[in-house]
Amino acid sequence: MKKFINDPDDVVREALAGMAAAHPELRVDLDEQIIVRADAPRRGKVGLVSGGGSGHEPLHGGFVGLGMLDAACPGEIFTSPVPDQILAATRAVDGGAGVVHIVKNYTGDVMNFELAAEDAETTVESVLVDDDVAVDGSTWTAGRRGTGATLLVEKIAGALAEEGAPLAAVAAVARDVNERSASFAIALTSGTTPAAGKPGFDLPEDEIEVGVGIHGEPGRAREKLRPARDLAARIVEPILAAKPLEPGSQVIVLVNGLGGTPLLELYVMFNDISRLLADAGVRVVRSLVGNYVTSLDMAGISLTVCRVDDELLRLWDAPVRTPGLRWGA
Amino acid sequence: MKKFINDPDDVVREALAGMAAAHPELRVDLDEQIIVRADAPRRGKVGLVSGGGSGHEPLHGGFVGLGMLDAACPGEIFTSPVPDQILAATRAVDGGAGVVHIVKNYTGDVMNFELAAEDAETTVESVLVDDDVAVDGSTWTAGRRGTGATLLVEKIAGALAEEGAPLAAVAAVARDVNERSASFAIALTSGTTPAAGKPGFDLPEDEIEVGVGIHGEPGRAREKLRPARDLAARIVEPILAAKPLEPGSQVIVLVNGLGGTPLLELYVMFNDISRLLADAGVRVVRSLVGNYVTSLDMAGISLTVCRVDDELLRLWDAPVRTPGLRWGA
Amino acid sequence: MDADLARAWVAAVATSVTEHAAELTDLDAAIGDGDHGVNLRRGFDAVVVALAGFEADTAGAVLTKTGTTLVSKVGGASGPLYGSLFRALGKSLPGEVDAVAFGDGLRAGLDAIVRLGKAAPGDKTMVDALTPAVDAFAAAAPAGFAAAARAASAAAAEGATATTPLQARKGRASYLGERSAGHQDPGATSTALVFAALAAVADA
Amino acid sequence: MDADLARAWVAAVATSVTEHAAELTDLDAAIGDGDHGVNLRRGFDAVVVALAGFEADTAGAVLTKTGTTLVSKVGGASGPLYGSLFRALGKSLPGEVDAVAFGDGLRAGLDAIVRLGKAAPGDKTMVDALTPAVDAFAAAAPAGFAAAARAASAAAAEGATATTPLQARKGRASYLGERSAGHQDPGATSTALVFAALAAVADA
Ligand SMILES: Nc1ncnc2c1ncn2[C@@H]1O[C@H](COP(=O)(O)OP(=O)(O)O)[C@@H](O)[C@H]1O
Ligand SMILES: Nc1ncnc2c1ncn2[C@@H]1O[C@H](COP(=O)(O)OP(=O)(O)O)[C@@H](O)[C@H]1O
Ligand SMILES: [Mg+2]
Ligand SMILES: [Mg+2]
Ligand SMILES: [Mg+2]
Ligand SMILES: [Mg+2]
Repeated sequence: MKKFINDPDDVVREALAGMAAAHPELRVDLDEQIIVRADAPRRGKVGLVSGGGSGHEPLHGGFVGLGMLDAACPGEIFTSPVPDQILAATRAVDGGAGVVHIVKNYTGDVMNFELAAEDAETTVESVLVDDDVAVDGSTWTAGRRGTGATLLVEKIAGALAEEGAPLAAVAAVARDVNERSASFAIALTSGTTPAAGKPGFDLPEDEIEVGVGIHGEPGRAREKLRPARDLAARIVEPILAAKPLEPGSQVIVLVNGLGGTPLLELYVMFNDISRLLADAGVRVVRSLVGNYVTSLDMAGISLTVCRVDDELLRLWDAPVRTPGLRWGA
Repeated sequence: MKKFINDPDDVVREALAGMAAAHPELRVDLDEQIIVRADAPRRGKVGLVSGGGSGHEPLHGGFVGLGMLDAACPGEIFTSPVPDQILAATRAVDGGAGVVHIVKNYTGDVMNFELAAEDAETTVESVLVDDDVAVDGSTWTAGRRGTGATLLVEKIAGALAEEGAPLAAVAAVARDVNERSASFAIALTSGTTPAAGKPGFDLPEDEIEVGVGIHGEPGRAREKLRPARDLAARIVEPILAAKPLEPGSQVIVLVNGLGGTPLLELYVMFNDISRLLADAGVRVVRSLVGNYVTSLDMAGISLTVCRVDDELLRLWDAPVRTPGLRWGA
Repeated sequence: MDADLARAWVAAVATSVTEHAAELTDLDAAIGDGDHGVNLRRGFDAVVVALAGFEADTAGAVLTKTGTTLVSKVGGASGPLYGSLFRALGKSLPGEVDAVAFGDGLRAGLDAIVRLGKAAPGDKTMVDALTPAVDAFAAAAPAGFAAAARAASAAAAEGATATTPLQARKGRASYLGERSAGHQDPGATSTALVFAALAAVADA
Repeated sequence: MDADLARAWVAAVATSVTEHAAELTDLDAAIGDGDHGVNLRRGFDAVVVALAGFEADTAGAVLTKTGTTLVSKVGGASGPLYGSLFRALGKSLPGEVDAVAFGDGLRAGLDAIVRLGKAAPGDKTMVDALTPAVDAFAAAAPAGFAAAARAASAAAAEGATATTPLQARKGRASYLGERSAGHQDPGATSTALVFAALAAVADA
């Protein structure tokens, strides 16, 4: 394994120190391991906190700032944060109007956020993100995973919170965005965690993992590598099957790299994906192509499709100023 | 080789079609293979054109838009564009005030841009970017390569052009930024071009290439892998040696991933790099951390340091609205 | 169990977890995200530090502190789960702890884990090792603490092994569906280590 | 050389470049960016298409068209260089082309490449194969076209081989410094293919 690190145990802390140095406009608390908006807490504003294991950058720390998160608490790599961090973040952003926890649906994340919410001194609304339709949502599993839609939930709920909406409304729009979203991912290679020092799984030169998550875990099935247009169909189909879209539906599309995929290939895939969506009568009104919700250096791609109405679109377009996502400000 | 492609020969064209679909705010001409600002040509505005081989995304196509490039012409992968493309781009952005060609210093790029400039119907100022101090600039080589500083040149010259400055001034500021910049890169792995289908070079598990460019070529030397803080020093030293900085100098710093490096590791490196620069008495006034000038899926990192004065900083901070770089707009 | 034995137990778990960290991580890489060993090592390292500066007269206080530390240092699924186990166990222990009281405490720990994680036996989680261990401890408690610990350890090891053919229904491994079968559950494996450590210190 | 022979030559180059594309690309991967074979194949494929729909009575017109097409389709270093070679060659040819006139044309091509690329012999570029080829062609021209082409081909091949020990001073390979020594230059190698094709069609 070759990585730009000093010690596998120090990666998260040192990266956080790097973020502090690179983004003086944020407040990074190295003791509490949280990243906070410089102007938090804002009196009367609902606070937005998210977090999860590290290794998904720019999610979540890169999404702290105006119009998005008020704070993020990064856990160790692929390990949810601990309640203390979450509590510290909750306190740091509590402006008296309550705090929304945006929690990706993983057993560890759910439990740690739950423990923190129990101890919080303010009203906390927890919003679960579970958009990954590769996992069947039945009681046979821990439920669908939270993946790419997290970015959309954080952006849109962040915009509404920025406007001064009350706790219930911010939580509601976050849940609504999650409900309207579906994601599916394919990996060409596994990523390598600094601690393990070797790829999470090995894949032959002509095979891919289909239906992977963002933690280096194998997917639902191993299949043969195929041309981009076939892989695009392999991704689009389960998404449209899980959350059917009426012809004419407006969607925001996120074509997301899992960390090791060149942007050039993401655009090749976007080309095929957007054609398939057009064939299905779906109108892509906004799109984002890049590495946003990653799995370290995994070569792979995820697609998130979120059906939006004009109000959600307005919130999507609202100004955002974070290290990882920025427009209008 | 596993890639999200249909046919190695079609990658660039399909990615361009993907860009067209993803960025309706740009004008992508699939026949001429150019990406142009929607409002080009703007009467009286100096046009900014850049281009080069593909595989470096978001450079250059991702930097077309308000406050940066007016057009980009992407060549085949790692192959400079042809004169026809460059001419078409030059024509498309010629608002009567002349056009600046921003050319990375590679034999192919220089010759193709030269041929295009000869045939151009407008006044063309060519600006050569050659910031890579890994290559000695003597007559024993083709000269220093153009790498990370290209982003700074395009951003700052783009801001000045946006303000309506005349051709000579835009070219001058572009040359000035190049002159003030130095870059150096290290690779942990080679990238893989779709055409070759295998890595450009093989590296043992404990070795790295030092002084690499952005075309998958081997570097100046092969060395042992070391901790991030040692690699940071290995990068900072030649930069400070080539372009010494007085204590108190203000610099913009770009810590750039070569495509396959997780953002987490870039921040670990930024942490060590910013400490070294602080030790040298240098003041980092702005920084950018991410994958901006890439070499397909190469795992590696480059550092660009550019000494700035207040005017350059003002231009850096000016609004920019492109797919790959955006703020203030 | 007194405070010293509790400390010895926790220290033995810490040593064992460090020794087996790579193995636990490999098991987790196969059907999870490859961090279980790292998580527990980080957690128990922190516990060792925390206990070193912690004055306590009772096993209950030591184990409660252990649980609290795990919750605040581990994260992931195993942090809250193991944290709750030790916290509930510690809190339920009276001043004087005999085998029966300890058995009751273990059951309280199991209940806490199930309350939090909602896993049932057969879901391919640590519950599959913990449940038989708790049962075996209670059943053997009349024979004394050491005997009960030995029985619990054997039962936990057996429970861990028995997770191999199962399809996971909780935690990350459940995402794999049928592909989760054929691998031993990392959390059940670490639970077996916890009881092996208990048996070892109880015997000493 | 008449228009048909010129077409035959260019077609033979196209075939040869396709056959050797992988080899050229591998040579370029070692000391460049691994695209030389792909570049030339793309270029000569385009030339074949362009010439198919192109009416021309003279070798000069055919070769000028070849050069123009290469310039507008190849890119990179080799596009302008080979493009200029064929363009200058084509433009310099009179209506009737004998061996001496062709030899002069080749020299005009070499001059164009050197004007554009500023490489000298020994810099480890295509110039190292082209220069001896042009000299050999001129020297053997009195013996007739086929003999001159054979001599040029042999000289180009030798020139290409002789680039191996050299340290590059132009093009991407120069970035490698001393590490560029020990590898044959891809551009010199493709130049040898161009003259081998010329010898083959001249003999036929
Ligand atoms: N809902 C649950 N109830 C009980 N144990 C669980 C549950 N979910 C997961 N586990 C246990 O946690 C273990 C994984 O722990 P760990 O790898 O540290 O956390 P994470 O899954 O967050 O990476 C699994 O092997 C399993 O035994
Ligand atoms: N300045 C130059 N003059 C002559 N030939 C050159 C020069 N620079 C490079 N070449 C030739 O071009 C070849 C590389 O061509 P190619 O790989 O197609 O272009 P690029 O280097 O742009 O990728 C080299 O092997 C060399 O022979
Ligand atoms: Mg984990
Ligand atoms: Mg090239
Ligand atoms: Mg795990
Ligand atoms: Mg090349």
